[in-house]
Amino acid sequence: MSDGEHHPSAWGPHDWSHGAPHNSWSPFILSMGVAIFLFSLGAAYEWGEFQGWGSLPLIFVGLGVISFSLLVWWRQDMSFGMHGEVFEPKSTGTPFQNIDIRKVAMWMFLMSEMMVFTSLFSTYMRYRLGIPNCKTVFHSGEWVEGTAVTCFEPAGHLIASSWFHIAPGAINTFALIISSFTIVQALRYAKKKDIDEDVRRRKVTRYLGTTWFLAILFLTLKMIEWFLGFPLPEFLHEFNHGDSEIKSLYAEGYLINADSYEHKAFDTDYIEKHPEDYSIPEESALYAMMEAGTHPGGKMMANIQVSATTFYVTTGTHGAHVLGGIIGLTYMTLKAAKGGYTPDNAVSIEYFGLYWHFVDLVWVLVFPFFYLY
Amino acid sequence: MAHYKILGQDPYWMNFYGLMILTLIEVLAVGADLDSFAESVGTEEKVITLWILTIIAIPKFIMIAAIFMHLYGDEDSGILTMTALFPAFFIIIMVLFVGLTHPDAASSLPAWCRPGTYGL
Amino acid sequence: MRSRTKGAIAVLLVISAMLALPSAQSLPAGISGVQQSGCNCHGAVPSDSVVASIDGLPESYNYSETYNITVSFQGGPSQEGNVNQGGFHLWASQGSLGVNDATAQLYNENEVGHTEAGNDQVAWTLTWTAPATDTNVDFILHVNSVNGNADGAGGGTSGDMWNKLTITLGGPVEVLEAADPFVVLGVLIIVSATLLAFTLVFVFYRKDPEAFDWDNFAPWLADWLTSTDHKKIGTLYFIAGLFFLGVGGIMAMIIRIQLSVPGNDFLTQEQYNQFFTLHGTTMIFLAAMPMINGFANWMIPLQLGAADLALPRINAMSFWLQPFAALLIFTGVFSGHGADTGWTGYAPYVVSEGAHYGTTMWAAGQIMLVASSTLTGINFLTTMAVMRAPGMGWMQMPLFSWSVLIANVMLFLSIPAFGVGLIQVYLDRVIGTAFYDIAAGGDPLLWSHLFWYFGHPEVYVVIVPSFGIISEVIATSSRRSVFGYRSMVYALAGIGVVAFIVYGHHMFTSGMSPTLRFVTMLTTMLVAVPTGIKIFNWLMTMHGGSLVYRTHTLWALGFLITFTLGGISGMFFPSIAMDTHLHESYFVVAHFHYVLVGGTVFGFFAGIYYWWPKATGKMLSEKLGVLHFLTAFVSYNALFWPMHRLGVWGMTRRHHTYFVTTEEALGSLPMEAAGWNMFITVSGFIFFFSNFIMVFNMIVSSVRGEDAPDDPWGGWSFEWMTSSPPPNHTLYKLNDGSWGLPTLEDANEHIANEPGWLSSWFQRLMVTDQETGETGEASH
Amino acid sequence: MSRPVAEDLPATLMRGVSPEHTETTMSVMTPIFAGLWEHYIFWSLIVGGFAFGWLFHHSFWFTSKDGEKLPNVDEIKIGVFPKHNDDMRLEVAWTVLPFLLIVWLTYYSWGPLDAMWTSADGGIHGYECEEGQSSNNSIDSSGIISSDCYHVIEITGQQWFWSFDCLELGTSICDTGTETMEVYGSVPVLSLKKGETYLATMTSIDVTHAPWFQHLGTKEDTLPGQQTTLWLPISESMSEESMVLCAEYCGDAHSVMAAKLIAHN
Repeated sequence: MSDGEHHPSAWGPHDWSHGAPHNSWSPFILSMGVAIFLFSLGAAYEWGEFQGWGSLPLIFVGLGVISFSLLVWWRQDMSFGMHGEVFEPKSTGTPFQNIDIRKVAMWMFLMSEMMVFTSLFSTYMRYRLGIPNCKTVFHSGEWVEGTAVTCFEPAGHLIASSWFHIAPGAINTFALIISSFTIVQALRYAKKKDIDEDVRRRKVTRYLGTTWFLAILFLTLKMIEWFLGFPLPEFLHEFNHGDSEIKSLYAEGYLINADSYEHKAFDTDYIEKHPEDYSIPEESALYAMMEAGTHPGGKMMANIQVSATTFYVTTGTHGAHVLGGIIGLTYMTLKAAKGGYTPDNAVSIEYFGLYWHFVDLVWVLVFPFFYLY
Repeated sequence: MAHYKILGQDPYWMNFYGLMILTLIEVLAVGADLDSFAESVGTEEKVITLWILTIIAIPKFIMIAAIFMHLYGDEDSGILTMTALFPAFFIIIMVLFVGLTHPDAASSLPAWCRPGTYGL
Repeated sequence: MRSRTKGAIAVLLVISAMLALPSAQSLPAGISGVQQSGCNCHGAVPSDSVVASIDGLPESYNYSETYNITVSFQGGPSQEGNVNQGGFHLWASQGSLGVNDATAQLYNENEVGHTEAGNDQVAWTLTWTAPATDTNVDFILHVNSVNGNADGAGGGTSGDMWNKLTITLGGPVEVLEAADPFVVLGVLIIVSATLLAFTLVFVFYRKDPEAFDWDNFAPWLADWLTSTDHKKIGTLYFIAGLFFLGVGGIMAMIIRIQLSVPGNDFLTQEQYNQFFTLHGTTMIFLAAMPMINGFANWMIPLQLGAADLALPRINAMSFWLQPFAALLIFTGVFSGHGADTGWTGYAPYVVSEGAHYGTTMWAAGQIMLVASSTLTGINFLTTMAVMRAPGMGWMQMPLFSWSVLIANVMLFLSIPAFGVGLIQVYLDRVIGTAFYDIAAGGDPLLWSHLFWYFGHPEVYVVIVPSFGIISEVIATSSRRSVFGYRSMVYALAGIGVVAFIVYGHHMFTSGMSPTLRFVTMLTTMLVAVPTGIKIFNWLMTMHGGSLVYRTHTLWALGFLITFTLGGISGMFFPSIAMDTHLHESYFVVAHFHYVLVGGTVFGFFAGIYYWWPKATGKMLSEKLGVLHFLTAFVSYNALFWPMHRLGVWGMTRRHHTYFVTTEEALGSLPMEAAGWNMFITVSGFIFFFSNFIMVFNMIVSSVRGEDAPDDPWGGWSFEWMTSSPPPNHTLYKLNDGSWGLPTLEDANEHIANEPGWLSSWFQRLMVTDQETGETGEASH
Repeated sequence: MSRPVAEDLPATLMRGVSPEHTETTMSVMTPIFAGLWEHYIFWSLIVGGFAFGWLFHHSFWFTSKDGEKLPNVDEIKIGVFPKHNDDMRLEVAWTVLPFLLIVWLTYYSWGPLDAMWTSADGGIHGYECEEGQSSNNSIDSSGIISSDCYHVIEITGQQWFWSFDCLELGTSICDTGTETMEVYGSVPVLSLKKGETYLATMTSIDVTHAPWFQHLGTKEDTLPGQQTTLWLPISESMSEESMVLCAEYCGDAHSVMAAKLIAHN
């Protein structure tokens, strides 16, 4: 029952001069969308098996509802700072006195994000340390040709095997660091008071756009590395074990359902060419067996589902955070192009930046532990 | 926003250069042939690489957090650093209890946990 | 307006269509359609002139006895000089039919028809063997009669008529059709929801009868759905929480009916498994947590002297995730395939194909609840860190605010582990990842670790806010300031830290790393220290005070009794040699119900009676309140106290039934256990229904309660400074008579609000400014 | 599966009612458990008696009627943080005293730890028995059983039954079989010899289970893909027959996943 007070529409732009709270439809709709999405996804697949087309359209309905609610949310917020109206309450309580409330909230959010990635890393550690490593099993010779052994095959075993396998990951590392830098530059120019409004608009848009582009690049390279692969010019083949392309992990069979994955000692070609000098360590049991002619060697089948699962889900969660960042950056770039960022509300960029730097920080840990080691 | 300079230069640019150099070192460390060095200290190349990567990851981590995330140099940096470090205890507990333990039979309880070990 | 009406009608139509859908049913299998619609080779419409009969069937059958029955008909197309002849088809839902001669043939056990040779008869002799179980048997007989030729040779085809006879036969004991407990649950949920809706509409109608039409109703409803006001969202949380408290209670009652006598078959194993799973999930996540959020939403801004929470829209998001999550969690129930994993959902069962489909949705719903709790955590931590009134340092915060702060710190740092675990389970079940695939090396204990890393802080999350409420209520009722405010705060913080390092005691017998079992055995013992401090401080608060007995005081004193008992029984678990016996027994059930009902829920009741006048502006009836306390407190203790003994006797948790015996080895429980279980069930029902006294009290109060003063109990914190109920945009009555945001004074000697040594150190380390400027890298 | 009908139960279950059986109700409490239990109950009574006595006294002593005009001891006023009402000595007392109590209880509970989780290599049950060697176990005053050596058996959990394997042990020491029980139907039986001590190495085929040897007061999960152990010391005073129930929820028929333990001479 409206008490005759000022009531902006629950769909429409906020009136920032009035401060919070304003009614909004988006929480209701967003929750509904998430529920529809999770429900239909769970109905469409069971244990990785497609259950028929019935609930597939519903997945898109769910995604559609989520997007719609995000649009409502943005529509309400787009006006923030655009016409000089900024609602940026400051902290009153010690010890955060005079810090923007949103900044504190963002740090609180990052605290829970830290715990999310700690959980994923703990899972990884537990499995990495608890399941025998495929290479160790391989060298021990305690396996039978044609029968899969359960062992842990770190993705790094594949990825770090050649310069070209590592290339997408390495470029991504640079891409994220550069994007961390560009977003901080966007913040700097948005905050600069002594420059022309138009210059500011162009600078901020450009830096945010670059960040957006680098995030897209990150996900594209991830797709190449996971699923697509990349052809190589001929003169590079010899640096890539003679392969004509960078094989995707998918093509290599590094999959969550890989229960008979073929473990390669990456020097098998080398072994064939130089039979006198196995790269299999001389002190290993396998070497002795091969010398004695009792073990054929070379091709070990492995059940690596857990290794692939931890790899894909951990890097995938990080990827999902990048995707979330892209959605945010799309909005911010558009807003910047409209001249939406001024020294008054530039802190918005800083708070998104905190999230973005955090995603970068996670990558700093993911990259060595999942790609290189 | 940063109100300080690094070596008289803009901190963001300096930080950026530093991060790029460190990352380059990382990638080179992965590519470099450290076999002979690894053998001389009696371990595998992988382990050496991992050590190098971990050691480099720490300054990278600090640089991003301190300079890009403004945990250094701003008026509110002190309290925000404390906020950021607050979960450290809980992270350590999770890594220790969840990440680094493994299921085992009750009969393999280590001696230091057993009654009588301390003459009690 | 017009389009709204159309929309409303359309929604109603869709809902009624959806309700109508499941009623389409088919009979048990037989040859398609024959037993229902008649032989389609004959005329389409049954005819009254043919009269079918079955002779030889008893009134009620005996188990497995064989009966000779005769199927016959009379009448048919009448033509002079002709004999009516024809065929038949008989279907029996149970038992087995048999034939005696060549005139009839058996299609299958349930169906028999005439043969070529028997096509010109009026009667056939058959046998029917009764089933060995007690059930109702349906017989459906079709006969057709044709206008046979007078000589009886060859039969005729003209004038074909047929008819049908249905007989239902009872077993040796007259049984009523067994009710499907899911239908019972479903009906009860729908009835409760409808009653809730009617009650709410009625209450709001009584508040403002003039404005009660669609033009006003639609925006009013939309306002509730879109509101970001902390008071409105708090009310929504309360309604949702109380509703699910009722739903969880209904499930508990169904469980108790099943357990009231040994060997009961009211519920099947599968149904029982789903009911206890959903009872646990509902009570923890859909009843207790929303109630806490309800209290916190209402009271935290008021106690801090703030206008709202820090992030109002995020707050609305936190709430709305919950009802949709509840829908997902209950999806399985509506289809009879609800999650049957226990609220702990231990791997690998939770990802096995043996667990019902509903488990996927159960995980999905809880993922949404995790998101909701994370957002709530961010919101409340931020609010309490940044929006305290001027003058209110950390150490001047009311204890309820402190308890919510600690609860949210615990919740928000632990729930990501649960969320990640749930996502692992969801992905395992949906896209086929291998986190808990044992063949691929998956470790079932990883789930237990992630779950209990969250689960143990979680049980403190639901009890700690009650500590806060009790601190407020006891101090106010005693007309004193709470004893040992600072040690109360340190004890709360201690509980918050200890919560994270003790979770291994849930896994003492699980095959977890033995070192960790030992470590958590030591740390678990520590839990007693901070809780002991709190209990003694509460007792000491009463010292030298002048206790006023009101309903909330009674609940608080009741809390002290039950929580102390629950705390003491908790001390039995870290003692390994006892734990290996008590683990997963009813002793555990008794313990956690003592702390979660006797602690959390009693605290909630105290809170409801304490703050209801503030939130609604109406007083609750003290008489009804005391009646509620007396019935509930007594029946509660009668309900849970005997469970301790049952556990020691060896009654196992999560077993759908139990057996009693005097012979040592035959079953597992002594004879008295049956009596105690019946006693528990009866007490359970009394406890369940006694809580409706409170609901009734609330309705009466909303409709015609006395108006409440601003500070009916004599509390000191800011919530008593505003009007009852608080104005739409929360503001406070300041000393100078104006409305605004307050400032806190401190009756103690001034305690400097200076940062501590740690934050000063960090400040020096991380902040460069003109004065210090000492840190190495920096220069100006 | 035929279900037990409520009316039939007394007839089935009253079997063997006789006065001398009425004491068996406490047989699930092993001597170790009973010792700890009594000790804990003692301290619980002291702590509970103290707290409840205090509560009882204060709730009747320091009372007043609603509306009475009473001195406002702590000068409570809306909007003013009230005067601290504390006493350092008391607060320290009820921090330190409970702490001392739990230190004592920890120490007291620590002793029987070995009875549950002793080492398989030279713990209180020594090492694995040679062929023909007997455990010859003995029980001390606190209920802890020690032995010369132990035998190894295997237990496997599966939805929803137990499999016992005596490995190479002779039937006089360890035997398995099945038996039909009136309420559980056909259940596996493990027959162990009194005076012998066994170490069960356990695993599971599908999901987690946990055998609860009710009269031994022990249980431990069986985990698929992993091995856990459980000590089964069968003393001379062990009851002849006792139940083994599943104590870790494992799906539909969890509650009837039972077995029988027979202690023979």
